[in-house]
Amino acid sequence: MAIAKTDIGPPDFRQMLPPVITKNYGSWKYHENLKPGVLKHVAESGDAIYTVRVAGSRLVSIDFIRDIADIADKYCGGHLRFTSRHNIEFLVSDAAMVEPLIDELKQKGYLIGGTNNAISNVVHTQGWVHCHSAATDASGIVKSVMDELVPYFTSESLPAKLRISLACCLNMCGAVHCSDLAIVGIHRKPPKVDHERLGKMCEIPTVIASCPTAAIRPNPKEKSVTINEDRCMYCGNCFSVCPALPIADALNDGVAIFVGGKVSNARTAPMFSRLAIPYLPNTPPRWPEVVSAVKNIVEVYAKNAHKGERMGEWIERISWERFFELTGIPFTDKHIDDFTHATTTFRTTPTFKW
Amino acid sequence: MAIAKTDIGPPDFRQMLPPVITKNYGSWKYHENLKPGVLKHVAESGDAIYTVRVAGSRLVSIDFIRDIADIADKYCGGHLRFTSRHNIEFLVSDAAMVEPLIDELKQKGYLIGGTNNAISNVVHTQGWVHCHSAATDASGIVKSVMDELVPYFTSESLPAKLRISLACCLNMCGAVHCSDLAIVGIHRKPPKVDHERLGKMCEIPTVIASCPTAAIRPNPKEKSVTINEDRCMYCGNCFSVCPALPIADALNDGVAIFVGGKVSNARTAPMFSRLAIPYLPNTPPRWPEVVSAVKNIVEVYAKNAHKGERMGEWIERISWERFFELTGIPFTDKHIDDFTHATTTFRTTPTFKW
Amino acid sequence: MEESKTPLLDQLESGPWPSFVKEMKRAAKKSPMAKDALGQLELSYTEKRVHWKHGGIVGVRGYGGGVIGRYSDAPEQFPEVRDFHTMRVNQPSGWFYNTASLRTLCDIWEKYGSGLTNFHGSTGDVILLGTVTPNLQPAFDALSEAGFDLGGSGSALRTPSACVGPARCEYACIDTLDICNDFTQTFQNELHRPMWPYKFKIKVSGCPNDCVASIARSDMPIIGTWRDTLRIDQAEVKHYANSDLNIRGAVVAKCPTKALSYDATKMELSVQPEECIRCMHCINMMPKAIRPGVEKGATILIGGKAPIVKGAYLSWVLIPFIKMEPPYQELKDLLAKMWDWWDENGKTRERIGELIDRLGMGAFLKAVELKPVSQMVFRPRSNPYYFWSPDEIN
Amino acid sequence: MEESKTPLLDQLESGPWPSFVKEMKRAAKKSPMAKDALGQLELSYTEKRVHWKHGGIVGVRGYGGGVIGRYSDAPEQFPEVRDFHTMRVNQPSGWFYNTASLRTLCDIWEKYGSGLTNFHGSTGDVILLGTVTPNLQPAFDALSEAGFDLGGSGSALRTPSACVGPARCEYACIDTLDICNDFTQTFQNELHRPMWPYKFKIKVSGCPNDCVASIARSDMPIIGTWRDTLRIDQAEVKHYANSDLNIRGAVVAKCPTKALSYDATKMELSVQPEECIRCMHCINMMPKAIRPGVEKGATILIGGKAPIVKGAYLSWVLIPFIKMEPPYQELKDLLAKMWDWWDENGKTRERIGELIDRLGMGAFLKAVELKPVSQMVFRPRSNPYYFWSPDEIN
Ligand code: SRM
Ligand code: SRM
Ligand code: SRM
Ligand code: SRM
Ligand code: SF4
Ligand code: SF4
Ligand code: SF4
Ligand code: SF4
Ligand code: SF4
Ligand code: SF4
Ligand code: SF4
Ligand code: SF4
Repeated sequence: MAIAKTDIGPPDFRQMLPPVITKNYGSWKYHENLKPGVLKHVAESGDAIYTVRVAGSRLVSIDFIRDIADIADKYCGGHLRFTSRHNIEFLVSDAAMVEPLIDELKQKGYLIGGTNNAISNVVHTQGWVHCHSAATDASGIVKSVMDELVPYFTSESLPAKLRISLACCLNMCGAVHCSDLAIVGIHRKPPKVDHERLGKMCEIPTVIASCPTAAIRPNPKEKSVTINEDRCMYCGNCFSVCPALPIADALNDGVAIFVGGKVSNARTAPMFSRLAIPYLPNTPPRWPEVVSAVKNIVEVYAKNAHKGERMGEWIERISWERFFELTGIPFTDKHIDDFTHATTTFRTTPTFKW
Repeated sequence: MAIAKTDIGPPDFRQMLPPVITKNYGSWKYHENLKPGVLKHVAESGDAIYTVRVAGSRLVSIDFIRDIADIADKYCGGHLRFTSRHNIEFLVSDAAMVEPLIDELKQKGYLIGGTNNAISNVVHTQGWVHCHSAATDASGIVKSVMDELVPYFTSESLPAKLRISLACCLNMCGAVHCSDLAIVGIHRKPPKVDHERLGKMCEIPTVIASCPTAAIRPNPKEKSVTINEDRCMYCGNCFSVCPALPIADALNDGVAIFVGGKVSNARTAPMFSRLAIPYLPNTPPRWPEVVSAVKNIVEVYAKNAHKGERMGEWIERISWERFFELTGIPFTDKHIDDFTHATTTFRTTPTFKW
Repeated sequence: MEESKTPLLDQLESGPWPSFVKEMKRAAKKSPMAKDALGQLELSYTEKRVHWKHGGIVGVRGYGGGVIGRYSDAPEQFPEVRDFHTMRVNQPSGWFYNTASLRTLCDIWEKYGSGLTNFHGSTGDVILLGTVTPNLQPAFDALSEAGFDLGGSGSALRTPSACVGPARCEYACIDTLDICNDFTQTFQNELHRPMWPYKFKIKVSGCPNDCVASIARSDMPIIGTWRDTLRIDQAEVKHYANSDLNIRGAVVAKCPTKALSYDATKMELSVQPEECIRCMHCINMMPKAIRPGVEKGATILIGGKAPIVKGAYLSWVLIPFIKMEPPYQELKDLLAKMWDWWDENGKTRERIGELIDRLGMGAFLKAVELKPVSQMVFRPRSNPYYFWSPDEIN
Repeated sequence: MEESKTPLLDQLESGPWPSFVKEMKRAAKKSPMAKDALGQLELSYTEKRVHWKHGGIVGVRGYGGGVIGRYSDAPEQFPEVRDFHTMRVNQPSGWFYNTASLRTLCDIWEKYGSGLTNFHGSTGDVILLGTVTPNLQPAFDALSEAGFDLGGSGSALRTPSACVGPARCEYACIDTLDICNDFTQTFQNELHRPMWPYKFKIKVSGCPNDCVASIARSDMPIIGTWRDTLRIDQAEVKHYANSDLNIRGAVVAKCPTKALSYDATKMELSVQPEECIRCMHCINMMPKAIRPGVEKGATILIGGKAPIVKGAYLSWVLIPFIKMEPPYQELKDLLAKMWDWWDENGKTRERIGELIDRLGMGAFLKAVELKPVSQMVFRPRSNPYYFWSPDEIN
């Protein structure tokens, strides 16, 4: 084999588009939501393209990819795409193919849905499958949670879209910080300092600088560092820069739940997700505590929010104090911010709900 | 004279109350706003007390106090009070005395008003009259501004109350940080270090600690400190703790204007005032630039706000970008925060007005 | 005609607003101190800069505060204000006076001071503006004799103040005047003998209208409120309905939580009690028809202050609701705990709010033994950076 | 019956949601690497802890990134995943594929890797999950031969991504796919050779619905928008009026700026152009009747990121409106200036947003030669702490 070319970049997307898209590129007029998981986009030209959206598990084998390629060959002229939330979208140019495609997908057990006021796929990360940082697994929790919430994927019955994300550590590769409902792996004990390896493997100034709470100071005697355990809030960032500071702890690691984030600009500006449940234990393989906590929040939201209200919009309307009451989640010292912008979250008015 | 008793505290307010108040203390039922500056409070018992509010200049001679005491003797059985904004309130128990009192007050040139949707008295501070910190005068600006705005004091024609405050330096003794319109004396050059006196008069660690931006570092050679001029934003706090760091500068000191604060909890939570005009020069005796800037803001507010909207509520509804447009005030780099919570003021959405 | 010595200031004698220059001139007629104060002010107006020096420590026997030392930086030119100290006299709660007591104050200040005053200073004291060092003690003695005492200054409790409250306001949910007076009397030592990291201010408002701006201007605001439901008088609602008040637009639509609804046919107003956040708006608009509930008390907040050093704070909810009955022991005990913690942990010139910000609200609540409740925050943290104590983990 | 070696994971095979365990088992049938990956995962499930070690530096010739090194901490037990590195393959813009190219990827990964993949990673790459060090270069060579290239990792430009945009969305105000592709191609060097203080992410959304979450998940979001007025088709409004959509309640009442008004009699909708902030809500609700204006372009924002270290940021408005026409030179020039400034001033592992926070937006704007405009902030500063440059003072 010849020497590989570098810096060629990704294939040009134009090669990948079905002809109807190439023809109507940039000239779409409107869309309809035919049923859950099925969209019809109509172009100025009158042409239409149908999209059938299927739940992706994201962590898939090459044989799975080959399976869906087979389906796309059969119904879509060999064209498909993935969404920004890792679902699969079959792109059907021929209206007559839509129902047969749906039939075959259903028959093979694929889930169709995720559009409009649904819970779409859970954006998530590596977990114990591939990352050294993970405080919990990703795929296992997602599978367990979604097994319960499938009816919300295949229907559009919620007040609005509900985006669930998961990150297996505070690095938050799932970008859960602005999700309607976020599941985050957390540690609860400071890293242990392996003095011997630290001096050898890590740059001490970098280690010190990595700590957001200035909990790390030099330990010249050991040619290492000392962690002020009272100031450590277990973010794991020092471990990210230095392997000699292992922080994983089977007994204490677990999961936190944040709620109320969004990124779209519709109606309200993007919002951060905020702490709802500070800790739930790691209980593989099915994390029942996490599943039922998520289900509870989703159900309380589904029952109480006005039509069209995202999770965060709903909570901001009813107030966080009411959110805690309705969900039965206890409010604790953990919920009160003590990081950089803490005071901007403190209530500066005697007006509030009981 | 015998040795004075200490720690006796203030006189008991109960001695100071007019009989109708003593009788109806805590049993007031409702009030009416008879006309600008005149209130009627009615008790459960049916008794009433009338209040006639008169503009206070705050900085008054003892003879002024004697004058108003005379008036209070004549119409109020010797009872009067001052308000939290330093106005004078004549407390009239006898309904028949109200109009005669008003007549005499008017005839003597006292201004009656400040109630309801008015501009009330300007809360302000010492200025060049008594404080060593002052970057501007207090009383002179207040007099100049209010001479222009008197019609807003004697009528109730604004959309809502409008509270103006003034502080002659960033210590903000006028507590202007939550006023509808705040006038603040500012410096614009770093303090000059008087090395010789500093070593003698000031504790160096205290001086260093006093700086909010960590602009001060030790200067062991001079047994003094050095100021990193790039980091200094002229707050004057180091001067507060150390006289050897004079910051007053006749050429560069002046006034800034902040708008949109409030403290009441009615409708909206209390809000901070925010920077509108970064600098106006000190131009005694009548500060025409300040007067016309204040007047412009008040008039634009009066013309545009909905009835019942405080300055800050109006701006938050129409948006700050619109406020700058309507008032014609230029938006500059100064307006963009760069202190502790700066990022919480940055716009995190592509939605805004042009 | 003699040329005026204060041509700039003279320009501030005209115009409708009360003129401080007239007042200074009035005082100057009797007092050489006032005259030199006026002269020095004219100099400031000319040069556009202050002519006072950094204050020195002066005071009266037994007190660490209450007097603000002040010296001219041009004593040769204005010898009468070489020293020109201010005395802060603690006002009666609510700034109520009878004329006799006012006259007494005037007489004392005529005798010992410049004859210039502030009614009042922005913390609330009567400010007796300017006298010389030797007059301080005699002036104090005379004040004391007349039943007055000094207010606070320095790193001490500052003179508390209160809105007019139950004396003349139907909205008052607590006895602001008694609370102000009682706390002032109880904490005389804390007021007069500076001993903390920095100042501490208490202000008392009878309801959430907060007419003493306590939430912005005091370390510990006490704000009256109620725990139960608004009281609505439907007969009076009908009167308003027939007036020119637009009940739907000006009242109902502006309720921040949409807690109100109005039936225009029946002319009836109703409230969803659990939705009302007690903001006062509807009461303010319809004072004859709506009033606070009957279970009255206060919300206690903590931490308010002006911007120096860490930026301004509005106070934060600390106790969502507390009954306020004399002798207010529960709150006084809490104050003691707070002051202890602040005293132990605070740096010089660190207000209690800044300390809470630095060490964390959690640490503070633990120290003063208060339970975290959701009412303390607008919203929970968005960052995932929180602590676990050893007893919570394995 | 043979006892299962993965009893815990087996429990995740059942249930309606697609099972990653099934997928791992499918791959395990063909690949010993995948088999050991599964085994090690079972161990993690048993012990409730991760079994991967901190990654080492591995890669392909000429590149500083694109491969994530990964080593088992139990290599004796699971020798096939002693090393188990991940290759990030740059997806085509918008994640569009033809089946041929997908099959090629599968074939390459069958030959050189574990057969496990992520379609896609959360930055957007195809993740080829797990292979041994010696296979990296051959796998890369094969990918390159097939027209694929690696994505970003380390302190480099990360693989840009874009929403489906003009390919299938009527809302797209910019050509998201072309922008994504063009920038990716232009900045191949920045993508493949880490040289900055930290990572830098670009994401492109065609409109403010922001379907790639660019504002939260990228350092520089490019979000399509328009400068003029919404276009309303009154005929279609009438259709909606006759449908079960509640125009007044679900559309007009939810407009954040009350820019819309609806005449129910005429069944006409109108907008006050200067009040509309282009939030997309009404368009989303009535896509057949309302569409963006015609003067299209983008808002450029800066600084978004996850919480490590200084807390999460949502991106901040940097350029309120810019036309987006190839070759997008103005924006590329700006990028170059931003990267220079960041490179010069940033500390190790400091994202550009953190640096702006540390040095101030003012300093940043000056460095990249952008004028401050009110659209950059929700509201101006409340503190009085601002700087004057020498040329502004006397
Ligand atoms: C396919 C996809 C873009 C892509 O390039 O892959 C997409 C496609 C569409 N989005 Fe989206 N959005 C997609 C991710 C997102 C995301 C990003 C995310 O979830 O991480 C957001 C931001 C979510 C958030 O705020 O947290 C997003 C916020 C929206 C919104 C705003 C909804 C709101 O009211 O907040 C709309 C408008 C609407 O739904 O009416 C929207 C509307 C649409 C429309 C209707 C646009 C159109 O006319 O074609 C598309 C069909 C939506 C549907 O699912 O019903 N799309 N959309 C993404 C599908 C993800 C998935 O598999 O579920
Ligand atoms: C006399 C005084 C209390 C005192 O102990 O001295 C007072 C007295 C009353 N206030 Fe006040 N307020 C007084 C300072 C304040 C302050 C403090 C300040 O200005 O520094 C505030 C907070 C201002 C702010 O938010 O920045 C204040 C916010 C209110 C409000 C809330 C208005 C709003 O909608 O935001 C009301 C309700 C109203 O006006 O309808 C109110 C209502 C009232 C009522 C109507 C209460 C009553 O039923 O008696 C009183 C007559 C008001 C009037 O002026 O029309 N009072 N009031 C103060 C008069 C100051 C003055 O001379 O002008
Ligand atoms: C007299 C008074 C202004 C006035 O004309 O009304 C005043 C005058 C001074 N204040 Fe003040 N403050 C006065 C009310 C306030 C208030 C308002 C309040 O209490 O409601 C504030 C803002 C609220 C707060 O406390 O946060 C205030 C915030 C300050 C500060 C900044 C404190 C901070 O933590 O931000 C300083 C600086 C300091 O303490 O060194 C200060 C310092 C000073 C000093 C002592 C100057 C100094 O640096 O040493 C001033 C003496 C002036 C003089 O020569 O007479 N003064 N000061 C007020 C006291 C009168 C009284 O007792 O009634
Ligand atoms: C593979 C992926 C997760 C996934 O399963 O999808 C991933 C995996 C890792 N991320 Fe990430 N990040 C991935 C998307 C993200 C995202 C989301 C995004 O890009 O939209 C974020 C949040 C957005 C952001 O950048 O702020 C993200 C924020 C981080 C951070 C925190 C960075 C920060 O400034 O806050 C780290 C820590 C670090 O860089 O050391 C990190 C570090 C890592 C490392 C390299 C672990 C480490 O500490 O060195 C992980 C390697 C896992 C492994 O063994 O494969 N990863 N990472 C994603 C990349 C796949 C791809 O290329 O498509
Ligand atoms: S979130 Fe943490 S554990 Fe999960 S993939 Fe990212 S860095 Fe690894
Ligand atoms: S885990 Fe985070 S907080 Fe704890 S020492 Fe490490 S970097 Fe600091
Ligand atoms: S604001 Fe400043 S200058 Fe004015 S009285 Fe207070 S400390 Fe003195
Ligand atoms: S004036 Fe303020 S910012 Fe400047 S050196 Fe002094 S304390 Fe620091
Ligand atoms: S705070 Fe309330 S109780 Fe006190 S005067 Fe104002 S309105 Fe009345
Ligand atoms: S007090 Fe305020 S919150 Fe309560 S009903 Fe009235 S307006 Fe609404
Ligand atoms: S961001 Fe806008 S243009 Fe892109 S897919 Fe979403 S709705 Fe369409
Ligand atoms: S796009 Fe948003 S802001 Fe503009 S009119 Fe529609 S709903 Fe209102």
